[in-house]
Amino acid sequence: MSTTDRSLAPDRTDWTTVRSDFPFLERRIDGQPVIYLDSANTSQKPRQVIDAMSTFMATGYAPINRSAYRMAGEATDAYENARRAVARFVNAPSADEIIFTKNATESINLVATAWGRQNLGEGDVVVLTHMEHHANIVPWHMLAAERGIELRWVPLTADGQLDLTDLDRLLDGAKMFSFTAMSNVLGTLPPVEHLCTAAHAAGAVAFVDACQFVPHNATDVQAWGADLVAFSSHKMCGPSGIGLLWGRMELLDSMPPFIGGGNMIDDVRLDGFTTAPVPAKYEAGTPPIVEAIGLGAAVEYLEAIGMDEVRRHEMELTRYALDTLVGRYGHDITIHGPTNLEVRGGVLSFAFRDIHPHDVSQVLDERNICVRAGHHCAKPLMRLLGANATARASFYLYNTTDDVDALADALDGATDIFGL
Amino acid sequence: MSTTDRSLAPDRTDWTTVRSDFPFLERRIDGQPVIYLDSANTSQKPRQVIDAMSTFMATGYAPINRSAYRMAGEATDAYENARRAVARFVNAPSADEIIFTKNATESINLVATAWGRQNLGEGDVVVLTHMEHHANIVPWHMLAAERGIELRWVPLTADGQLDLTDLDRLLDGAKMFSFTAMSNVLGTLPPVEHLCTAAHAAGAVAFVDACQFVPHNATDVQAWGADLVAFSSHKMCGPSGIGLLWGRMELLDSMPPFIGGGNMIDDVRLDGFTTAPVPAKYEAGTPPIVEAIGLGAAVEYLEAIGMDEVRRHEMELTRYALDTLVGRYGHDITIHGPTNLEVRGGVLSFAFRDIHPHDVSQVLDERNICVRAGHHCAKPLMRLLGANATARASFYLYNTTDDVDALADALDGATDIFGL
Amino acid sequence: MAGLEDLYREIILDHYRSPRNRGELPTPPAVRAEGHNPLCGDEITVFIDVDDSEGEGVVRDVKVSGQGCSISQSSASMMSQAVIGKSVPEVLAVVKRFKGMMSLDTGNDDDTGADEPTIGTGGDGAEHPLGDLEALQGVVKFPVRIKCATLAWNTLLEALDQ
Amino acid sequence: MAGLEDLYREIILDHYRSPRNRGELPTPPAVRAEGHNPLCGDEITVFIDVDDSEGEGVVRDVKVSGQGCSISQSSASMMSQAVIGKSVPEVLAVVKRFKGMMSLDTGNDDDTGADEPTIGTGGDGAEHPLGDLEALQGVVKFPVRIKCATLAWNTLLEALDQ
Ligand SMILES: Cc1ncc(COP(=O)(O)O)c(C=O)c1O
Ligand SMILES: Cc1ncc(COP(=O)(O)O)c(C=O)c1O
Repeated sequence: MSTTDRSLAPDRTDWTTVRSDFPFLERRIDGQPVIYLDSANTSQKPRQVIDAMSTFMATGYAPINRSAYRMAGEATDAYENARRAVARFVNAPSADEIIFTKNATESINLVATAWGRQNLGEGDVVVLTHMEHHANIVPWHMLAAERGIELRWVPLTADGQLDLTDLDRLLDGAKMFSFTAMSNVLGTLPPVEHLCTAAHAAGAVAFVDACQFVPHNATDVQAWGADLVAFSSHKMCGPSGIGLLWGRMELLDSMPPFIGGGNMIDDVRLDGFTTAPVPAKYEAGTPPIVEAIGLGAAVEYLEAIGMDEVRRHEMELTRYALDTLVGRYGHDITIHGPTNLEVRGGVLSFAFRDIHPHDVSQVLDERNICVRAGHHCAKPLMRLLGANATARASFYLYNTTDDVDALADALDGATDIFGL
Repeated sequence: MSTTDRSLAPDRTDWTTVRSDFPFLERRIDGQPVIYLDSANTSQKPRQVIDAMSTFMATGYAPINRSAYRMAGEATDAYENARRAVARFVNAPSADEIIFTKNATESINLVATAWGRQNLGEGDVVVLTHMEHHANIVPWHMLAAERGIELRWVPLTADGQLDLTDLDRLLDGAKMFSFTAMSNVLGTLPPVEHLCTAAHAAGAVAFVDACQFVPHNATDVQAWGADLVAFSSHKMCGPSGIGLLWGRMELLDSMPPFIGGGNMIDDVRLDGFTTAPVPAKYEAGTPPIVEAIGLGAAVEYLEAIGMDEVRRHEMELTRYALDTLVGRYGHDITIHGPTNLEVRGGVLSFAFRDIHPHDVSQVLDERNICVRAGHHCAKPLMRLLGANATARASFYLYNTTDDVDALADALDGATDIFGL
Repeated sequence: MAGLEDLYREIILDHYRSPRNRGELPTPPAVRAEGHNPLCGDEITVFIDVDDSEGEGVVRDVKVSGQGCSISQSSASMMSQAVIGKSVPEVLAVVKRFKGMMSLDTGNDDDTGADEPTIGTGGDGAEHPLGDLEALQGVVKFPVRIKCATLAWNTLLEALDQ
Repeated sequence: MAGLEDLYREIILDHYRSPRNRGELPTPPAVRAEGHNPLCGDEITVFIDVDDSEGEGVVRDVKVSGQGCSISQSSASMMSQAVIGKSVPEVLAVVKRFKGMMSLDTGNDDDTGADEPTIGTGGDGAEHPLGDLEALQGVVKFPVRIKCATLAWNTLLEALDQ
């Protein structure tokens, strides 16, 4: 579907109502509303999620998978329902393929450690891209230090897309291709399906860091043809303290465990142990029970709105923001990343005149505008951009064009102070 | 202070008020109250904790350590305040020595992996005890499988205490002594200080699994002389999704990281990375933000009551339960573990006539009495007890002697059905 | 709410108190599989002796050892009775039917063919194709106990897989 | 709430626009240390040349390179001015005093002795022992910026440690 088609479709969603679901956005500081433009970092939570968690803690909290009384059974069912909801949300073939971790970072470490230790030795190749988040770099560095694997990097084009010219050569002989489905700095949406196909053609496992993608787009892990996909609850209206890993059962089944302890075992003796079936095998210890309930509520919340709607809304906001900021500030603002909205999500990293991003963010904060200034946990990418920081405004379903206007207005203030 | 002294002291706490702080306990099923005796598994949450989390999500939720606007600064402060509260609660010398993990199981895996890989090789010895939870067994099995370390086990006496006769011989040449501060099956409270001293005398690191201890007793990691201590939020009135590791800074500083990603780095380049200082070094990715806030509230809640009071209350409940159950059922009930309450916490694992624990729990559940039946994630210990399961009633600050009476009454029902 | 009488039927308690086919079989010729219920610690060992001398293979003998709750033990006892003397395909059909009964989803017994095997000591196969095993139907109302009831059956499948 | 004018004092903006002692020094004789502010990505390199020829050691020269926000850059610039020509113990005293000013805890400046070194371009040491650096006092009202202000100083300490 092209952008134009989408804009012509009637706007089914009342975004003002959506916004009013988020109590945080009703907060006033010095009488002024808070304008939250840091959702690529972590998202706000709708009342529905907050209430689901409080209600569960107040009336239904009980252990999972351990005790046999009804309340424990009900809590376990609620926990497993959340797993089913997540599976449905990303179109996983089976709920048992969804692993609850603590965050996407743990999901990626799980794969790098469990799969990596089993399958990678001296000289084996893992391919990453220049736009990865530290979460999809450091675990591989750790593995490289431990067992001498080689890391190769897919470079970027001038407008911040993956430069795939040499992809086949890079993938040649690789055992793993791990890449982001959306850059948290540039907003770039790489061609995931194509990359998975290329990985498989080279005999590599295709691992997708979908942290930034899943919260903002309809996700279909099967259509992607991916082998493993990591994402996080806290960026998709769900609570902190829980992350996700989806993987093909065959792979999850064959990998050794990552964290050992209760719940992930079949039997434990003084001289060894055997593991429980997936997903329990990867969920050692007391899991994020309350968090799973919250995440389930978040998924239902997003499903009710529809992820295509969310994407369309964010595309419109992004177009409006690009038009407004460039229209107003021309060459005084540099917005990184692709301008074609088909391949970019609602993340705007920018440089404003010669003012340091940290100072930009300070001036915006004066008007309660929350943007992130820094390296966005992507230092290798920042070096490529020739900056050690950018300011980043990122949108979500609760943002409006008013927020964009407020951002544009507030930038003027920076000029006043720094007189540049 | 002896038991008798404690009983003579005036009861400072109004336990009925305490109980009314826990909304779960007001729940009725079929008109009957819920009697929660599964706190060794996971504890219920007071209103104060639930409210702290909801309020934070509704009005203060923002990223930690990443963005520079005020709300992010405030959220970071709140998160760090929780760290300080936990440090105070266990008398850690510095808040920076408190690491937030996802649960105690991750804390133990962190040590087994990060410290273990750095310090243990073929033939090196780790000493555990026969009363460990799977969380303090499986990570060491995993390490043993990977690098051929030797595990030695401190045996038990007939009444379920550690048999320390051969301790020095077991510790001879050991590099690590990892042991529980309270058995989750037997309630046994081993002499932690003595064990730490013995570990150090042998040149071993002393690692305490304090999961069951911290929620129920005043904890002083310095008085113990421990090197590392793991525990969990969800067992101490706090939320799920967050665990704790305390360690001496010197050790934490020298260990390599466990999970790699954002926040734990100082710098990341294409060819490697450097780590951030402790605690960030061990907190990769978006941390359990909301959960830390909840845990902070839980700590404050427990502090206001006083952990000595909690311990006294549970001692009284345990004595009452032992008296009542043995008084009523005599030899028909076998309660495992020490009878000296000075060395036992409020955990009662029992066998009732010849009825299988699972059936006992079923019958109790009919009266909304929640006990755990099973191996309690301690299969090696269960084998020693000659059972593959026990029923376990465990107490916390919200339990009363009425709960004990209800348990004792309900056990009669089991006899009716099974006619034994 | 389902009452305890739905769970603890007399037939179940009878099999629990006097389990049939307890014990072990020499391996080989029998094969042996172990099952654990990680929830409650139940451990069961199933020995199955299949006579492969002609065609499909016929279950000559089954023995069960291990410890467990009333539901897992009685289900194991009934299972042993239900499969002895049956051909392997017949056994698989019984397992499938039993697991169907133990499933929380309703309406998934769309494979009630005419050629279903009858089982058990009761004998009146047409109306009660699972015989004694029907007594375990009440377990479905106590979802946490389903794993107890299916433990012996899953272990049987593992043994047959060998 | 503190206004932006508390943060962005004219002196600070002046040091930001025209940073003093930018550049590098040959190592050796100088030593070099790098500092990162992981929050915002600021990177700073401090070069310090200490003349150890007699006794305590005297800071002969300091240069600063790297990129950063107005606060970290101006603080680095002022730092360089404040330490050039001082003895190592004097430098340490200035660092301590500066970090004291940047600390959120109030009332921890109980070590205001008479022998405190005076610093900076302003000169009227008695009333303003930190000279220009006093302008950075407003940063404390913006706690997330404290790390920006102290970056150069921590990096200086690292360089001195070598
Ligand atoms: C003694 C002991 N150690 C470790 C654990 C594991 O704690 P968690 O489940 O929070 O990881 C538990 C609780 O289950 C326990 O009782
Ligand atoms: C692209 C990308 N990958 C990985 C992560 C790490 O996710 P988390 O912090 O939930 O572990 C993030 C978010 O910080 C991200 O944006």
